[in-house]
Amino acid sequence: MLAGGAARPSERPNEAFLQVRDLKVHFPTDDGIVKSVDGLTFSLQRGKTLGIVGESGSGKSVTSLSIMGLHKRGTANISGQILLDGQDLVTATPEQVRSLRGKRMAMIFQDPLTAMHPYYTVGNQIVEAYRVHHDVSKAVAKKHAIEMLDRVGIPQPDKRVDDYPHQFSGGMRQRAMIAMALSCDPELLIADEPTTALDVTVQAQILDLIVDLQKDFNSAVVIITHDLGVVAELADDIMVMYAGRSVEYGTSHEIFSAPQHPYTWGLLGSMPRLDRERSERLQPIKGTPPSLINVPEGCPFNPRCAFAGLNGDLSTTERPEFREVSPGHHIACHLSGEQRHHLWTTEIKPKL
Amino acid sequence: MFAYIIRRLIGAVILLFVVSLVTFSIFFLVPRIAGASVEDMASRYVGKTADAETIRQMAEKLGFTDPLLTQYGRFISAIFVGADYSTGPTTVHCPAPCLGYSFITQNPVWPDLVDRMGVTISLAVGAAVIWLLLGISTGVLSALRRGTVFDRAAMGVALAGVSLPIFFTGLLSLTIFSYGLGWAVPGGTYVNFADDPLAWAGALILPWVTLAFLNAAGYARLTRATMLETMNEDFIRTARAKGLNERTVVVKHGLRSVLTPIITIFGLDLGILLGGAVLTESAYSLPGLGAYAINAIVNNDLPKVLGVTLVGATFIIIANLVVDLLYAVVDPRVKYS
Amino acid sequence: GGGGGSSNNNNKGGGNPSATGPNAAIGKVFNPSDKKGGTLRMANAGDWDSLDPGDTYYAYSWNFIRLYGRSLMMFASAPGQDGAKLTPDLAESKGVPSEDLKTWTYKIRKGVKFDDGTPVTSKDVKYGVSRSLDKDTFPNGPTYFNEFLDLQGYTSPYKDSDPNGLGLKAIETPDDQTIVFKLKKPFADFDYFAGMPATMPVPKAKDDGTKYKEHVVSTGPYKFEKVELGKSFTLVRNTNWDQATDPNRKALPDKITMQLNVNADDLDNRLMSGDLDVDVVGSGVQPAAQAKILADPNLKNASDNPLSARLWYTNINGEVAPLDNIECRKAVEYAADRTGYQRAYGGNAGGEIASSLLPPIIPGAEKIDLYPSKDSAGDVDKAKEALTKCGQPNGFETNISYRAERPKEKATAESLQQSLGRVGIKLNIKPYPTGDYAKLYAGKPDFAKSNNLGLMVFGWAADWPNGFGFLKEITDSRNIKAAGNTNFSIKDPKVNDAIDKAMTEKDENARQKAWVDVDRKAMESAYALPGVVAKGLYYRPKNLTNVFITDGFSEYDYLALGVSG
Amino acid sequence: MTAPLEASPGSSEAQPEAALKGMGKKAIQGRSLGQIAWMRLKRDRVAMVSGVLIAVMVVAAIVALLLDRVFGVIDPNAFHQELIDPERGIPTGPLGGVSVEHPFGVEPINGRDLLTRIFAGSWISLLIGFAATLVSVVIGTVMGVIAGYFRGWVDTVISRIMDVFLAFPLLLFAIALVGVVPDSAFGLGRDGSRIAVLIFVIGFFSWPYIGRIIRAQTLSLREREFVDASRSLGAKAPHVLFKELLPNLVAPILVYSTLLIPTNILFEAALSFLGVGIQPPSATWGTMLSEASRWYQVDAWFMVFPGLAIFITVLAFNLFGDGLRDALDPRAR
Amino acid sequence: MSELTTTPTRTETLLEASGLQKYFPIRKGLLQRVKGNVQAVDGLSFTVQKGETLSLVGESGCGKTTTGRLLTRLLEPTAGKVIFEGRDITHLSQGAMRPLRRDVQMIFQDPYSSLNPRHTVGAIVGAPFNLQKVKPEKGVKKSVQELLELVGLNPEHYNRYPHEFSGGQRQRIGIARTLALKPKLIIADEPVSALDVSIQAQVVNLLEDLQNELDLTYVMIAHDLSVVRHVSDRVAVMYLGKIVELADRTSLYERPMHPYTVALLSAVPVPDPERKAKRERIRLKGDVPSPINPPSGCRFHTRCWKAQDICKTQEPQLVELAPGRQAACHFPENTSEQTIKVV
Ligand SMILES: Nc1ncnc2c1ncn2[C@@H]1O[C@H](COP(=O)(O)OP(=O)(O)OP(=O)(O)O)[C@@H](O)[C@H]1O
Ligand SMILES: Nc1ncnc2c1ncn2[C@@H]1O[C@H](COP(=O)(O)OP(=O)(O)OP(=O)(O)O)[C@@H](O)[C@H]1O
Ligand SMILES: [Mg+2]
Ligand SMILES: [Mg+2]
Repeated sequence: MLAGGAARPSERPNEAFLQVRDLKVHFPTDDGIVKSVDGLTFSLQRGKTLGIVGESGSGKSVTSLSIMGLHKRGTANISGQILLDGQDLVTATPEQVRSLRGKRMAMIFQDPLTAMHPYYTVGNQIVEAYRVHHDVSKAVAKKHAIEMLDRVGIPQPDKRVDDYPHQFSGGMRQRAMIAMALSCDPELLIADEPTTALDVTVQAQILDLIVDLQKDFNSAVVIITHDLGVVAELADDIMVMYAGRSVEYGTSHEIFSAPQHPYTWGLLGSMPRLDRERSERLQPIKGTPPSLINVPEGCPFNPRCAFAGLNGDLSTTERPEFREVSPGHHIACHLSGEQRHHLWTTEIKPKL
Repeated sequence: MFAYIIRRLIGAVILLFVVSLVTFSIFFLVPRIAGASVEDMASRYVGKTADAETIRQMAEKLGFTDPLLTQYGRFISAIFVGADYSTGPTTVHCPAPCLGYSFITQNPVWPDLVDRMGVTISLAVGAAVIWLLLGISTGVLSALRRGTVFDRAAMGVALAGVSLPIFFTGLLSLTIFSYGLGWAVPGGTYVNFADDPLAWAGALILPWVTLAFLNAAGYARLTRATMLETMNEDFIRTARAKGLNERTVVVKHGLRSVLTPIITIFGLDLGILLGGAVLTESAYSLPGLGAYAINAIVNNDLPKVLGVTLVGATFIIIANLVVDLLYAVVDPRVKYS
Repeated sequence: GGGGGSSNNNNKGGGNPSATGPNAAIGKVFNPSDKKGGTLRMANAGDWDSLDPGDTYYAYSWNFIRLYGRSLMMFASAPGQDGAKLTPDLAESKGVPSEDLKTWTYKIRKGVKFDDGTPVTSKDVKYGVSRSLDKDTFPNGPTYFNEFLDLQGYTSPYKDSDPNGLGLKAIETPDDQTIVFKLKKPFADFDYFAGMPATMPVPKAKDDGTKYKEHVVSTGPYKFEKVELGKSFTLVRNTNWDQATDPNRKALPDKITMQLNVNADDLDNRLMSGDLDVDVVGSGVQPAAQAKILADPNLKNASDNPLSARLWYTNINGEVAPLDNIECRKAVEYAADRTGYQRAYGGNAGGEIASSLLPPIIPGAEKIDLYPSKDSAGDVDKAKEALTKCGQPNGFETNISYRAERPKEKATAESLQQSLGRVGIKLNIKPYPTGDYAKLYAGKPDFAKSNNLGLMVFGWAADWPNGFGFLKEITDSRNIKAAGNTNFSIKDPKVNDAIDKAMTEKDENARQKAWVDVDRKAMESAYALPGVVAKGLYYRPKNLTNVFITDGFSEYDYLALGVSG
Repeated sequence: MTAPLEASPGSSEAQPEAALKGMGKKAIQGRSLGQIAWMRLKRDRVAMVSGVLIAVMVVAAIVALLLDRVFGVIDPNAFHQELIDPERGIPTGPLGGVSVEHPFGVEPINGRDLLTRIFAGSWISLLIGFAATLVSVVIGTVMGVIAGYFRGWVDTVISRIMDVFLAFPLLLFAIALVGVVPDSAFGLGRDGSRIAVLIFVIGFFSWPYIGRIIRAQTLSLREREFVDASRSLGAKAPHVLFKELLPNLVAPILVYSTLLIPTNILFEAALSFLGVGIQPPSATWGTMLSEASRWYQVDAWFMVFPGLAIFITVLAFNLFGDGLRDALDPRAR
Repeated sequence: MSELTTTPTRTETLLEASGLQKYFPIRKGLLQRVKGNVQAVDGLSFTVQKGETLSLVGESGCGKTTTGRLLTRLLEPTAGKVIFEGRDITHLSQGAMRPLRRDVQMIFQDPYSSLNPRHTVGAIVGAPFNLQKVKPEKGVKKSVQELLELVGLNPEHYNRYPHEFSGGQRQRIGIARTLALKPKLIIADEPVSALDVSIQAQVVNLLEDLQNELDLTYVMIAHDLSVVRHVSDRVAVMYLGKIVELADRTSLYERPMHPYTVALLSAVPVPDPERKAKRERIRLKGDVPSPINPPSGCRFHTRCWKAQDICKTQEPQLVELAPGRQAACHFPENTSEQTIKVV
C-alpha cells in the first residue's frame, strides 16, 4: 500500500486529476446570500501540490469542503463543476461522493484535537477509516493502522495505537490525522491549515512529513494556509484567493519573485520576514476584508487597493477578468502589464 | 482512582450524616419550634383515649424529654451497633443497620425498607430502561430531522408527557388500559419478581410506561439538543471525510457524545426515583418506598421518615458516584486521582 | 344486651322482597348459600391499626377479627338489627352478674382449641385481657377494661410478679372453664365488654408483645398463613377449629386474602370489575364509584345503601367568641344549609340529613328538630334574628377546621362557608392532618381556642349501637382532657346531668328515653351542628354469597360471606 | 427531572466571527446580541405564539387577581348546586355542565363555575411558578457563580451543600414543612402565608439544580480572558462575579427559568394532590386537577380544563424556552 | 547597523524580576496531598528598561503566559520577586496592588475571549476609569471616544458590542482599554497571534506608534519569531519554564548562542521558494517534555544535538557570554564574534 501511486490503474497522465470549473458556493442566510466561493477555477495534476492562500474568510475552507462534498445538505448552493479524475462531484449522488471520500480523496483538518473523536482510540479511528473501504478483519486493519502510525513517525506505534487523542501531543495528533487521511492511499489530499495550531518546530516536522509522503504516494495535494512561508515550503503552484475568488494563480516561484496582483503584494508586505533585513515598518493592507454578502462592485479588492484609482472608475464598476498574463500565470486585475511591472519594481519590491 | 472512590465514599458518609441530622431536625425541631410540646409529640404514640400520665410516660419512654442531640446520637448509634426495643414481654435487638424502630407500628424500620426497596427498584429500573430507549431514539431522530413534521410532532408528544402530572396520567392510563380495555392489570396487584415474574411485569407495565412517558421527554430534548450540537463538531466532519456512511456517523460518532450529559441526568433521576416514586406509587397502589414515605409522614412516624430519607439519600449519592465513575468509562479524557 | 325492639329503618327503600336489586342485602341475607370453598378477596385502602386482638379499635377490624378469633361474646352473625345483638361465642352463655353488677362470671366452651391444637382455657382469656391493659405496648385498643376493672394498680402482665402473667386480681380463673371479672363500679352492659376482641384468648407461650400481631394464634375458623405488615395477609382454614363448638360461624371460603394500602378509587374499580370481593373498611365506595353506580341500573342493583350508626357533624366551639353566646351558636344552626352538608357526603346515597345527634338506627332514637327550615336549606331570617340577639347583626368571622385528608369534610367546610356566608358569618377554612386532628388540633381545647376554631368538622360512630355507646363520649363535658378529646365542644351541665340520669336508669326503655333526652339537651345548647347520618353505598360483587348488612358494625358481615366463583 | 440545558457559555458566542464575516459592513450596523436573538425569536413562529400565550396568561392572571381579591367582582367560590345531580354529585348538564353561563362547566358537588375558578386560580399557579423559580434561580445563580469562580474550598463547601439538598427527598420535606408552618405566619392575607411557604419550599429546595449548571458554566467562563482583564484593572470579586460573569450567564439562566417555571407549576399540583397545596376554597390549577382526579371516571370533563390550563402553560413555557435557547445560540441556524 | 540606533539609550530599570517561580501543585491520593508540581515558571530573572520592548518567545506551554500573569500579579509567585519602579510588589495585597494596576496593564492573547461579550465597547474601554475610580476631566465617555480614535477606531462605535467587530478591531479595543489609565508598562500576551496577516501588521504598527507617542514599555509575549524580531529591542527565549537565552534582537537573530534558539530560528518557514532547497534546517526531534517532570541538568538536553553527559547532570546558568547577551548552555554557539547566516 505504501508503494506509491505509480501503478494506479485509473491514471490518465495528460489530464489534470482535479479540475474545478467556475465553482460557486452560496449560503442563504438570515442576512442575505453569502457568496463564499464565487466562480473559482483551477486544476491540479497528480504528484503536484497546490497552495491556496488568502485572508481569513476568503473561501478557502469552503472550497475544500465542497470538493470533499462535506457541506451540509440544504445549507449550501453549489454550482459549477468539480471533476475528480473526470467524475463530476457536484452532480454525483451523495452516496457516490461518500464512496470516494477517504478512498480517493482525503482531508487533514486544522485543529487535530477537535477533529478526532475524543472517545475512540487513535487506532480505532484509523481502523475505521480503513475498513470503510477495505473489507478486512479488524486485526488486519489494526496492523495497517500501526504501520501507518509508524509511517508518520509516531514512536512505538504498536503501543500508542491504543491511546486516545488527548494522550497525544498536538504534533502527534496531527500526525495521526495524516495517518488516518492516508490510510487508504488517497489520490487527492487536502490539508486545510494543517499546521496553524502547531509550534514552529512541530510545524516544520509536519511539513517535512507531508512532503515526504507526497513523494511516496504521488498524490495530488492541496494545501490551504494563510502563512506564505508554509506554501513557499511546499507548493508547486499557488492560488491567492480574495473574497471567494481567485485573484492570482501561478507557480510558487513566480508568485514570490514576481507577484502581479496588488493583493498579493499586500500580503507579502504585511508579513515580517526573517529572511530579509528588518524593515522599519510593516505595510499592512488597509481596511478589512469585505462582506461576502455585499461584495464590492467591480474589483472586490478596490476599497483596499492603493492603485484602484489608476484606471479611472474601472475598478469600481467592472469586475476584472481572471486572465493569463504569462504562461501559467493568471491574475484578475485591471492594471495593465506595464503598470504592474512598474509598481512592483519601483514601489513594492524595495520595501519588502 | 481507588483513592478517589474511597474519598467519595467518606464524603458520602458525611453527607448522610448531614442529611440525617437535617431530617431529624425538620421532623423533630420544627414542630417544637411551631409550638408543639413534648407531650403533644408523644401523644401520637399512645392510643386514642390515653390520659396525660400515659402520654408523659410515653414521652419519657421514647426519649422525647432528652436533649435533641442525645436523641440524634441514639439514632446514629443504632445504625452502627443496633439498638434494643421493648416488645412488651421481651426486648428485641434490632441489629445494625438499625434505622430506628417505629413506635406507631411497633416494628423496626429496616426490614420494611428492604422489603419496599424491591418494589421501588423494579419500578424505577424498568421505567428507566423504557424512557432511555424511547427518549434517546426520539431525540436522535428529531435532531436528524430538525424542523420537520416529525421533529415537531415528537417534541410535542414528548412535552405532553412532562406537562401532565403523573397522578393524572397514572389514573388516566389505568382507566383506559386496565378498566376500559382490560389490557393491563389494575393497580395494587404487585407481586414480587421471585414469586411470579409474569405477574410482576404485568403489574408494572403501566407504571413503567407512564413514568417513562413522563421522563422520556427530558431525555428526548436533551438528546436532540446535544445531538444538534455534536453534529456540528469537527470530529463529525472528520468521520464524514473518512467516507463513513451517515448511519455510522450518527450512531457511532454522534450518539456516543450524547452519553455524557445523558448519564449525568440519568444518574440524578434514577437516584431520586429509587428513593421513592411517591406519586407513581400512590397512583398505582404500589407498595414501594415512596408510598411508605408518604404514609410515614402523614402518620408523623419519625423513624420511618428518617429511614426512608436516608435510603433515598444513599441511592442518590450512590447514583452520583456511579455517574462520576461512568464518566471515566465513557469519556477517556476524564481521570480521577 | 343492647338490642331493643325499636324501629330500625334499615329497610327503607329496600323493602323489595325480590332476591336482587338495590338494598337486597339489607335486613335479609342476599344470595344465601352454604357452599364452601373458594377464595374471598378483600382489600383495604389504608392499613390495619393492628391484627392483635388486644390492640385494635376499628369497627371493620372487630367485624373481621371474628374470622380468626373468638371473644367471650360477639355480635351475632345475622342481618339487620339481629346483628347488633350479643350472643355467646367463646362463652357458653351470657355473663352472669352478681347482684351489685360488679362481678361478672362466664363459662368457657369446652373443646375450643388454638390453631396449634392446644385447648383454650380461661387463663388464656385472662391473659389476653391482662395484656390488653398494657397501653405502652398496645396503645390502639379501647380502655374500657382499664377504666372498669378493679385493677388495684396492676398495669401489665409483662411487669407481673407472677411468672405466668396471671397476677391480675380483677380477673379470677377458678378453673379452666370459668372466668370472673371484678369491676370497680356496677355496670349492666358488661356483655358488650366481653364482646371486645381483647377477650380473645392469647397463649402466653406465643405472646411476644408487639410482634404478636405478625403471628396471631387463631381460635376461629381461619388462621394466618402469611402476614406482610402494611402490604397484605392471607388467612387459611384452621384445622383445629371445630364447627361443633361454634354455633355462630359458617366459615364458607377456604381462603381469605387481604391487600393493604390500595388506592381507594382503584379498589372500587376492582370491586366493580370483579377483581375483588370486599372493601373491608366498610364505609362505602368513593364518590366517583358512587356516581357510577347510581347512574347504572345494573350496578345499582348490586348495591346496598344502609343507614349506619355514624354521624357527621360539626362542633360549635363555645370557647371562641362570639360563639360563647348561645344566640350566635343558634344562628349557625339556623343558617347552615344541611342539603349542602348532605351533598358533601354524597347526597341521598351518602346519608340522611340529621337534625340531632343520635342516629335513628340506635334503638329508641327519636326525631328532634329544634332548628327547622324549609327543605333543610337553612332559615336565613331566623339566623339573622339570632345574630341580632347575639349582638352581631352583621355577622362575624371565625375559622372552620377539618381533617385534611378527607375530601368530604373539605366539601362540608366549603359548603358551610357558603351557607353561613349568607347571613354574614365569614368562615376561614383550616385543614389539619387527620392523624393528629383530635390529639393536637381540634381535639385539643387550648389549640382550638387560640386558633379561633369556631367550627370543627367531625364525625362519630358508636362503639356499640346504643345510647351510651354513641352519646357518652361526645357529649359528656367531664371527659374533656387537655388533648385527644372526642368531645370537642359540648359543655353543658344540663347535658351532664341528663347523662348521669341515663347511666343510672335500670329500665331498658326508660334508659333509651333518657338518652334521647341527652340528645335533646345537647341540641338545645347548640354546641353541635348535626350534618348527616351516614349511609354507605356498598357494592356487592356478583360472586359473593351470604351477603348482608349487620347493624352491629353497619357494614357487611364478614363472618358470613362466601364466594360462589 | 431537571430540565436539560445545553447552552454553554462557550457556545453562546463561540464564533462571533461566523456571524461577522457574513455580515461585513452593512450588518455591522449595530445590532446587539439581544436584538439578534429577538430577530431570530420573531421568526420562530412556535416560540412567538408561546410567548404571546404566556404574556396573555400573565395579564389574565393579574386581572384575575384584581377582579377577585381587590374588587371582588367575581366570586370563584359561588355555589350553583342547582346544576348538580343531588344523588350522584356530578353536574346534570352535558359535558360537565357546559352552558352559556358556564362555558367550562361546573365542579361536582357544589357546582362552582370552572371558568371563573381557572381564571381566579391562574394567579396563584403562575405566581408560585414564577416566584419559586425566582427564588431558586437567585440562590442557585449566586451560589453557582461563587462556587465556580472561587473554586477551592468554597466550591467544595457549596457543592457539598448542593449535594445535601439534592439528596433530600424534596416532596417529603415540602409536605413536612407545609404542614408545620402555621397559617397565620408572616401576617399575609388569605392564602398569603401558604403561598409564601410553597414558594419557599419549592424554590429553596430546587436551587441546586440551577446551581450546578451555573457553577459548571462559571468554571469555563472564568477561564476567559476578560475575567483576567477585569482583575488586572483592579476589579474586586463582587464586580467580577456580578458585573462580568453574570451578564454572560443570562442565556442559561433565562432558558433554565422558562423550563423551571412549568416544573414548579406542576410541583404545586403534586403538592395539592398530596393535600398540602393551597387551602380551600381558593382555586389553583393544581388543586383543581387533583380534585378532578377523584372524579375522572364519572365526570371526566372536570379535569379537561384545569388539565388544559396546566398543559398549555407548561407547553408554552417549554416551547418558548426552546425557542429562546435557539435564538440565543449563535451556532444554531 | 541601523538597529543599534533603536536600542534604548536610557537605562532606567522599570521592572525587575528575580528568581521568579511558579509551581502549580498536583494533588493526589486520599488526602489530596501535593504529589508534584507543574513547574510552569522556574526561576526567571530579567529586567525591563524604561521605553524598551522585551519579548518572551518559546514553544507552547513553556510558561510565557504564566510569566506575564506573574508580572501583573494575576498569579501569586511561588518564589522570587517582582520589583516595579524600585518597589517590591511581589507580596502586595490585592488592595495595595489596586493603585499600581494603573501603571501595569496587560493585553490579552485572545481578542475574542478578552472582551466581555455582554458589555458595550464603551463599558469595556471605560471600565478602567470606573474600577480605579478615576474621573477624567472630559468625562468618561469623551475620554473613551478619544481612546477609540487613538487606536484607530470610529468613536461612534461606543455603544456597539464586541461581536460586531473583527478580530483586529477587537484587539484594538483591548489595547484602548489598557491605554485608558496611561500605564507605564504593558504586558502584551500574544497580541497578534490570533490575527490574520494583514490585520496583524496593522496592530503591530499601532503598538509601535503608541510606544513612540506615549513612551510605553512593553513586555511582549509571542511565539512568532518574525513578529518578535520586528517589534523587540531585546528577546528572551524560554524553554520549559526557564530563560535559555536573553539578548538584544540583532545578536539573537544573527548569532544565536543557545542550540534551542538556533533550532527555533531554523524552523521558521521562509516565504521564498528559492531558498528552501538551500536551507539546512535543524529538526528537533520529539516534543517539549512535561513541566511536571522536567529533565535533569539542562532541560533541553533530551532534544539537543550537542548534548553531552554534563548536560544531563549539571544545569547551566544564565550567564553573560558577551555584552548584553546571556545564555544558559554548556556548549553555546557563536561565542566568538563570528556571524552566521541563519537562513
Ligand atoms: N455554512 C455556512 N453558512 C454561511 N456562511 C458560511 C458557511 N460556511 C462558511 N461561510 C462563510 O463563507 C466564508 C468563507 O469561509 P471559509 O471558511 O472558507 O474561509 P477561510 O478562507 O477558510 O478562512 P480561515 O482562514 O479563517 O479558515 C466566510 O465568510 C464564512 O463566514
Ligand atoms: N492554573 C494552572 N494549573 C496547572 N498548570 C498550569 C496552570 N496554568 C498553566 N499551567 C501549566 O503551566 C505551563 C505553562 O503554561 P503557560 O500558559 O504559561 O504557557 P505558554 O507559554 O503561555 O503557552 P502558550 O504558548 O500555549 O500560550 C503549561 O504546562 C501549563 O499546562
Ligand atoms: Mg478555513
Ligand atoms: Mg500563553
